[in-house]
Amino acid sequence: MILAASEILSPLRDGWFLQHAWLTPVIPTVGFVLIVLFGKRMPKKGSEIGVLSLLASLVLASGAAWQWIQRVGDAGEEQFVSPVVRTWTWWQSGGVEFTIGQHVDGLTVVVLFVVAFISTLVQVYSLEYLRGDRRYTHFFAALTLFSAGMLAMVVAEDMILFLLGWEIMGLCSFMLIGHWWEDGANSRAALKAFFTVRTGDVGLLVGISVLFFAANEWTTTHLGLSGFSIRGVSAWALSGEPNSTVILVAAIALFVAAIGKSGQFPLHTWLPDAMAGPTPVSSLLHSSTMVVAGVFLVARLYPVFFTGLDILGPSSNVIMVIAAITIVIAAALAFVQSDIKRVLAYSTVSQLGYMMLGLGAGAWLPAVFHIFTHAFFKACLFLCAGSVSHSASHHSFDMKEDMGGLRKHMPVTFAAWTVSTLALCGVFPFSGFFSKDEIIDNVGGNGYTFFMVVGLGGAFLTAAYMTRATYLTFFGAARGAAAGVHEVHDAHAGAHDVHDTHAGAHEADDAHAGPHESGILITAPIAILAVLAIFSGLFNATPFGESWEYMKKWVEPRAVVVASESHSGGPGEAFVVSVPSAESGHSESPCGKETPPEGVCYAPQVSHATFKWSKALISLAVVFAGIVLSWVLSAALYGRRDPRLVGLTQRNGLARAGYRLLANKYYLDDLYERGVVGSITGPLARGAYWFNQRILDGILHGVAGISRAVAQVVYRDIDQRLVDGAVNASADVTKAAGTTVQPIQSGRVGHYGALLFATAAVAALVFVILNT
Amino acid sequence: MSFLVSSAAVWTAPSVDYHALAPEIVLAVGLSIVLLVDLFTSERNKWLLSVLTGFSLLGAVLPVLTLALHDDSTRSLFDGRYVVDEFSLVMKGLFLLAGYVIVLLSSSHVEEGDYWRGEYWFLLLTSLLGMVMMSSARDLVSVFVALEFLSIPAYMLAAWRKRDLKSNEAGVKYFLLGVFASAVMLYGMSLLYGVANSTLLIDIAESISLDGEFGAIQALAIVFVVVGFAFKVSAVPFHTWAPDTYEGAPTPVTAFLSVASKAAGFIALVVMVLTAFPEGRDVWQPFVWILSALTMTIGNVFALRQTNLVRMIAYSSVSQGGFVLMPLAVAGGVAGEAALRAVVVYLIAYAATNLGMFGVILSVSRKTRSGDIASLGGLFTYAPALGVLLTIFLASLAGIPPLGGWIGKFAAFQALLTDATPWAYVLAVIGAVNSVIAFGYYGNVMREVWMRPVPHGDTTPITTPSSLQIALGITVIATLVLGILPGVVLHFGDMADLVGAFGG
Amino acid sequence: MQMIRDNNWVLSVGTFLPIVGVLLLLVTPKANDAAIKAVALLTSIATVLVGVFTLVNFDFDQAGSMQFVAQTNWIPVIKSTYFIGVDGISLPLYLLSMVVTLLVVIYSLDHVPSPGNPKAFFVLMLLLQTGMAGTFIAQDLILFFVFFELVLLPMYFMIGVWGGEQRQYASLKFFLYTMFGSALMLVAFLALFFKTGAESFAIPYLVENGAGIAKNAQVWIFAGMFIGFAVKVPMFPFHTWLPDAHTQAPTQGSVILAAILLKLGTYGFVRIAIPTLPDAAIEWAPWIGGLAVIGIIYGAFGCLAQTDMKRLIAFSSVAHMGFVMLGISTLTSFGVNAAVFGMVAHGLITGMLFFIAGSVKERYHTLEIAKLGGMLTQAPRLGWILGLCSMASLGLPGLAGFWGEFPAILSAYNPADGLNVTVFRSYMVVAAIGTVFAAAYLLWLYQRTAFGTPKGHDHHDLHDVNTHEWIAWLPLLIAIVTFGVAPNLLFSIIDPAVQGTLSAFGG
Amino acid sequence: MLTSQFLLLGAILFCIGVYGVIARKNAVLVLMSIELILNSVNINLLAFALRNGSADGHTFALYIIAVAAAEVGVGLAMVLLIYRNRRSIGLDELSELRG
Repeated sequence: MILAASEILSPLRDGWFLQHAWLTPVIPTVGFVLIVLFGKRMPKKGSEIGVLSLLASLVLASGAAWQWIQRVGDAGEEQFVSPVVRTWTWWQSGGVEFTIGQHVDGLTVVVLFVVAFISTLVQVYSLEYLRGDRRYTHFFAALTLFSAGMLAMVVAEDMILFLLGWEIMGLCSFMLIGHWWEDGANSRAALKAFFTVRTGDVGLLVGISVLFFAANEWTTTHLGLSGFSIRGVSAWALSGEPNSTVILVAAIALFVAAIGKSGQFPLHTWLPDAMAGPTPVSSLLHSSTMVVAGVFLVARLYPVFFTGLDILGPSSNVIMVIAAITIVIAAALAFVQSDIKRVLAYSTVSQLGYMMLGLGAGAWLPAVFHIFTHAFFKACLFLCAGSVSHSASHHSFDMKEDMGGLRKHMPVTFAAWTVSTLALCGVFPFSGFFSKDEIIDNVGGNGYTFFMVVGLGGAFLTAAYMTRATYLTFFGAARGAAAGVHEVHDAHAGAHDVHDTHAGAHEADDAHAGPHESGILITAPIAILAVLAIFSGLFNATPFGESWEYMKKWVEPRAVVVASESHSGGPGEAFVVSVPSAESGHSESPCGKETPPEGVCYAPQVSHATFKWSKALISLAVVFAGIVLSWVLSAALYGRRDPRLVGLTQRNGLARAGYRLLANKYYLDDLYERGVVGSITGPLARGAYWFNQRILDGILHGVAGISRAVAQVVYRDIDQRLVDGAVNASADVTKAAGTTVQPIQSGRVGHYGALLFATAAVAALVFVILNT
Repeated sequence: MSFLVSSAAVWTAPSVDYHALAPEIVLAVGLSIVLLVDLFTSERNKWLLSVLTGFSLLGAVLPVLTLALHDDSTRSLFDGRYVVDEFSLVMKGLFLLAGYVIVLLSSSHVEEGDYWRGEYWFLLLTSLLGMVMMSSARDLVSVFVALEFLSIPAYMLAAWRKRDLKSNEAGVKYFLLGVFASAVMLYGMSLLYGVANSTLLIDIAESISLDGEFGAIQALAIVFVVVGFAFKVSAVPFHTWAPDTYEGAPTPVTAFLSVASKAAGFIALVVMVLTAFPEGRDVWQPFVWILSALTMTIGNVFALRQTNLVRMIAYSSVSQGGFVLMPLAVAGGVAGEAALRAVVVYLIAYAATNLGMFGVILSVSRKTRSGDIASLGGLFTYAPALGVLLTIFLASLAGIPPLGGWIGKFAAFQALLTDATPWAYVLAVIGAVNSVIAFGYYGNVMREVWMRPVPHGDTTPITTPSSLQIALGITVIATLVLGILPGVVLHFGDMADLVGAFGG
Repeated sequence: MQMIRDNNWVLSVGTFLPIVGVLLLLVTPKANDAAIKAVALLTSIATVLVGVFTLVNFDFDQAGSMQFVAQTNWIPVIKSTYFIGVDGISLPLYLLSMVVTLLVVIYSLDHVPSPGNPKAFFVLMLLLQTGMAGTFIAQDLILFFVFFELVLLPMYFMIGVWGGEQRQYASLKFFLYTMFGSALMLVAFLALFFKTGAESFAIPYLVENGAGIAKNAQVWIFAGMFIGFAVKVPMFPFHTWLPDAHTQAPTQGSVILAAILLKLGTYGFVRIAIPTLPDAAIEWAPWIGGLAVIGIIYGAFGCLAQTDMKRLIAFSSVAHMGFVMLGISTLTSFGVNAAVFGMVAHGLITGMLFFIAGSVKERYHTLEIAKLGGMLTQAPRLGWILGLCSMASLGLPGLAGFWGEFPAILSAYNPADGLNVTVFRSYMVVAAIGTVFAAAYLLWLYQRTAFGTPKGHDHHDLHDVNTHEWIAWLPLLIAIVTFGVAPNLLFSIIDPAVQGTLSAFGG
Repeated sequence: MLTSQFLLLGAILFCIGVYGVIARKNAVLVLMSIELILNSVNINLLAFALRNGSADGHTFALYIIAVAAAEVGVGLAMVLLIYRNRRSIGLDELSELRG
């Protein structure tokens, strides 16, 4: 039912920070310019500019978040909390006006805060981590611009600005991943990353175009917005106007972009290679920025996907399928990695899978919440890995070769790592539990049981491989560099940070002081993140009841019909005219997929599964099972293997006698190797890995190779031979013609005369005949 | 034989408009003076002759101007057999000025060789006189006489270097074929006379209709007459003499033939088809169409494979002739006046450009003593001025704006599209394509001048005699002005309406 | 369209000032190197100043109408007049031609390619300038044609005399191609003239009366113009002169060629072919669009196959002009805006890329991509500039290239009424895929040249970007970024003009 | 009237002349053949003049005779020239210039 406009509710408060949220991307951009111009001459080589600019945006973001919370607080329980929108005309062409501006709502402030926060920490961390690097300044410039890009994308009011931020991130990832480009592998990885993402961007371009032309007319007439504006498109998507195929095409196209950016199957292959970049970059890329952009795109334009892909519909949709595949494949891949960063990379892919799964299953809030928590603990994990390689393993990331037993040497790192791991595994009461379990729960709650099972399986695998990684890194005997052994690992140069000057700088102290805890600039960010990894879950602790569901209160847009004439006062001040119950199921609300009688929906009606401890305990049990099993196996497999005996059994025959005795434990090993572990990891993981390297990568490289081959053919045969050949041929023909008619010019008077008269006679004959 | 008596009885001496004849008279006086002076001057003073020739030509220009400025610009003498109209005045001016430039071109050449100077100047003047007459001739007899008047001296000029076998050969070929062609033409003329019972072109125009019992004979006559002039303008396949003669004849003579006598041929052709055969267009339009297409194409194709500079120019001038024929192919229709204008404009532009080019060639060959295109190699490096000039002239011939040549081509295309018949469009496209092919060899020469090394590194600069410098100056200025302010020349072309044509 | 005739001397001065410079150069002694360079430099600076004056006095509120219009008799007999003026479409290109020439002159001060002879070199350059500027302001077909052709010879000699090994072949090819095109174009112009009643060659007049021509005739006339302009653009089947010309031309030649000359063709489409012959344009648009997208993909393949840096850039021009032509072929003001913007952007970016290629050649004495590498270590600034330009060229948002590319793709989604939507949407997808290829070949180029470690051979003469280069490049770089960030600077000028041009298609 | 016979005679002479020009290799003979053509023209002219009873034909014929004389003069001079230079008047030797 629609209420009379007389019952206007009090206008919502919006403070300075909300009004000026657009500054958050602007400041780092300015910072970037400053670094590029003056960085080299600054005392700290421009790093300070980067840190300060991001600190500033962090302040702004926090302020915005705080004021948003107040704004929501002011709003009535079921009032539509309109986003704080400000737009400026950027350019107009052919009657189309392109605006640029900010669109601040719950989602924006959350991600804004996360990005600013993590970027700041990462910059601080990099101060130490990259000290003495050859391109210290360039690094900070790129890092700052990178954050700016992400922030711009987050506050974007329309798709053009969104695209801008999106592409800038792509560019910076290219620069950052290829930071140590002297090494061919790194530059190749950078190229691969950019190219893969760019492939996805075709989807974004097409999607934006389709949306624009499909929606523009409706949005201009109903809301006075262009077809680029995000809320315009959202409203249009929910208005029941759109022709189902058009919006389906748009949704698919945009999702392709998301796949490329968020490393979803099958475009995930660039992510592990991207580990070639410096660790801070990896942590920034994989926690809060780059890869999250894809998820953010889906969350931001949720109504489009909601309608286009018929989310919450009876059948499972493409998002969920892709997400499910990604979760399993990536998790399995994590098992066969010996490079700690690659383990984390694959875990990121699978966690992104969770987010996508949540979005695909209509669990919008949990997905967004998972973005939130995941950012903290994943960033923490990466930074720990960096810390390890920085101070303990002599810039190696090889768990099997260069780590082990580091818990004694680096307590802080170890503690942080453990906490974050537990969070990632989703152990109660760490943050991961609240978000991940919520996703699984809701997926089930919305009736997609199969995907819920997949989610649980994913949780199990996650727990397992993280435990393995933990054991290899911090427990057991120290190996390789961790044990003070120094050889330059050119063998896995691709995976290592071989930044010579840097390495040179640390050669000295590494030499005498073996593994040790990293400096404060590294440990402090880690510690902070660890703390958040523990507690950030409480922002939406469903288990503790409604009162704890802050996120739901602050972030989730309320699915209510807004009077359509509201755009007169700018879409900001909307009247709430209808109060549907948002409790069980989605179909009661007019903001489902069916047209609201009149008025506009800005967000679809989604459901929330009610939390039950029983369900939670199941998933917890799965997780613990994973941890324990993996622990036992790892300990036996990597821990108790004794190198001397292995050597001996091959060495002399006498020892071979006592071999059987000693062998037993190795029977165990073999059993584990071939049996249990093998059965879990071996076929599945290796198969998946093989599939990954051969098929997917193969396809990627194949495509590259083919197109290059085609190019060769097109160029050499078609262009040079055919097209060009034709031209040159015509010239030759003309010349040849000269030679053929040459006999005319025999030089003999007789011939000339004959020719003369013959022509005259023939002509005369012809014309005489013609004229009589 | 009664009619002789009767006609004799009525015969009265015609009143002669001497003002109208002034140019011819001046020339006649001039050439007799040259002849006499030549007889009575010693070798040292022969230089007088060139000066005299030049003066008599310029002197002849004066009456042309007075006639042009005089109000009643159309004067008809000998009851219409000899007409001085604007068209003829424009052409006379062209011939005389071109002649003057040729004098400038030849003087140094003639002074240096041990030749028969007196004859040279005398013959030159005579031939020019013939041309001047040709542009006024409106009667079979006067046309014929003018034609022979300009041709016979030209034959002798071609063979003028008596000792030189090539020169002889050039002369003989030119002579025999020329005479043969004019004989064929005469046969056609005799038939025309028979049909029309008059030698006045106007009368012929009335009697030619291509139907009735004499239709066939008329067609035959038209074809033969056109052939006669097509030979003069060296239209394919009547061009065969041109390359040989041009190559063999002394370079100044070649310049003279390729510009002046060609132009005269075109004038005659225009006069004939427009005044005598307006109703015969069904015969001569297609005939000229074919000739034009052939001439452009064959001329280009031949020129592409020449290594001798003069011979290349010979073929290029053949194909240029094809472009002049283009508008004539539609001159019988609505595009008549446009076509006439196009011919005049084209001839003026072509004369300026081609003479200029010969000027450059003459001055370069004074150093290289070779006719090979390759001998121009690296000209730009040691004689930049000449290099640039040559480039300008070549570009103008290629029809590249803003140089004289393009306005000619433009007018020609314009005439074709005014006619706006399918055949016209086809011819236009053929012309367009040919203008591209043409650049193949013009560009080749440019390439020699600019991009090739100097043959055996001889980079001694070239000294250009003052007369040549003046000639080059005149021609290059003309070329540029025609290109940048074509209004001027187009104005001439516009006022050059041909009395007798278009019912004028 | 109403005309604004205030200080109508500006354009003539701006256009013919270089000719004055030429005359001065002709009288300067060949030996006196410094004087020659000074004259050339001062002339081009003066020209740019006049250009600035034009810009300042340009009435931006009426960007849609012709300004600084001057019209006097020229060839009364054929009803052709000296009729010039600029509107929002012409102005950016007109100024671009001036600026680029100045920058090229600056660059040439210490980069006169062998075999030297700066006098002739600068004379040709200034002649080129007049031709290019004139083409953009001519409002009379004959005048347009004259300027259009005036460009040919100087470029022919620039390539042929100062070019690489294959220069003679390349230059002749360039010339014959273009001449072939323009010969047919002239015929088409005349046909248009007569079909519109043989009244006038003035473009505005023809725009008014062209629509009246029978459709069949229009299609044929358009065909003539199409060939003339398509060769210049160059569009797909007529493009083969471009790689040779670019590869062989001296740096300055390539820059001018890429930055301005190619624009003559597209400008011709926008200014003449489409407005005067609307029905034919509708008929031809699908084919143009098709050739355009073929060009996009085809050019990309051409790039992927290259082993020579300069040739690669040349082929990339084919692809980029494909985007421009796609925008034009939609016949929507949105698309044409994108196209005009694309012309300017491509001029800046590709011109810049050729500058870089020239400097690379000068330093490494080769452009074999395989022999390059590690530029970032040896000449970091050069390397970063190359990076920026590659990014701009592959259409990265925030840089100029994007605004020519993305709107062009966008516009293909719904072309003007009367065009087949399905066809153009498929074009759109192909073009979008083309952007990926663009990313591929440019980044691949960048990775192989700038990244990695320097290849063996010694580069004792290897220095980073020097002063002349900075002066010559900075304006372009700044422009690339500025227009990328604030595209409205251009669009606000272009848009009204394009609206007027396309009035026949309902905007 | 006899006109047609005259014309026929003229035509025959013309053909003979043409044949001579084309077939003969001897410069003098070629000259003579050309004279034949000219005379055929004269015959035509006179025949027509008779039929039409106008004097133009006669005048024309007289002009032609005069010009023909001049031509022959020039022609023979050239033949002599060649003969002096190369001791032969065979036209086929005159083919240095070709192509």
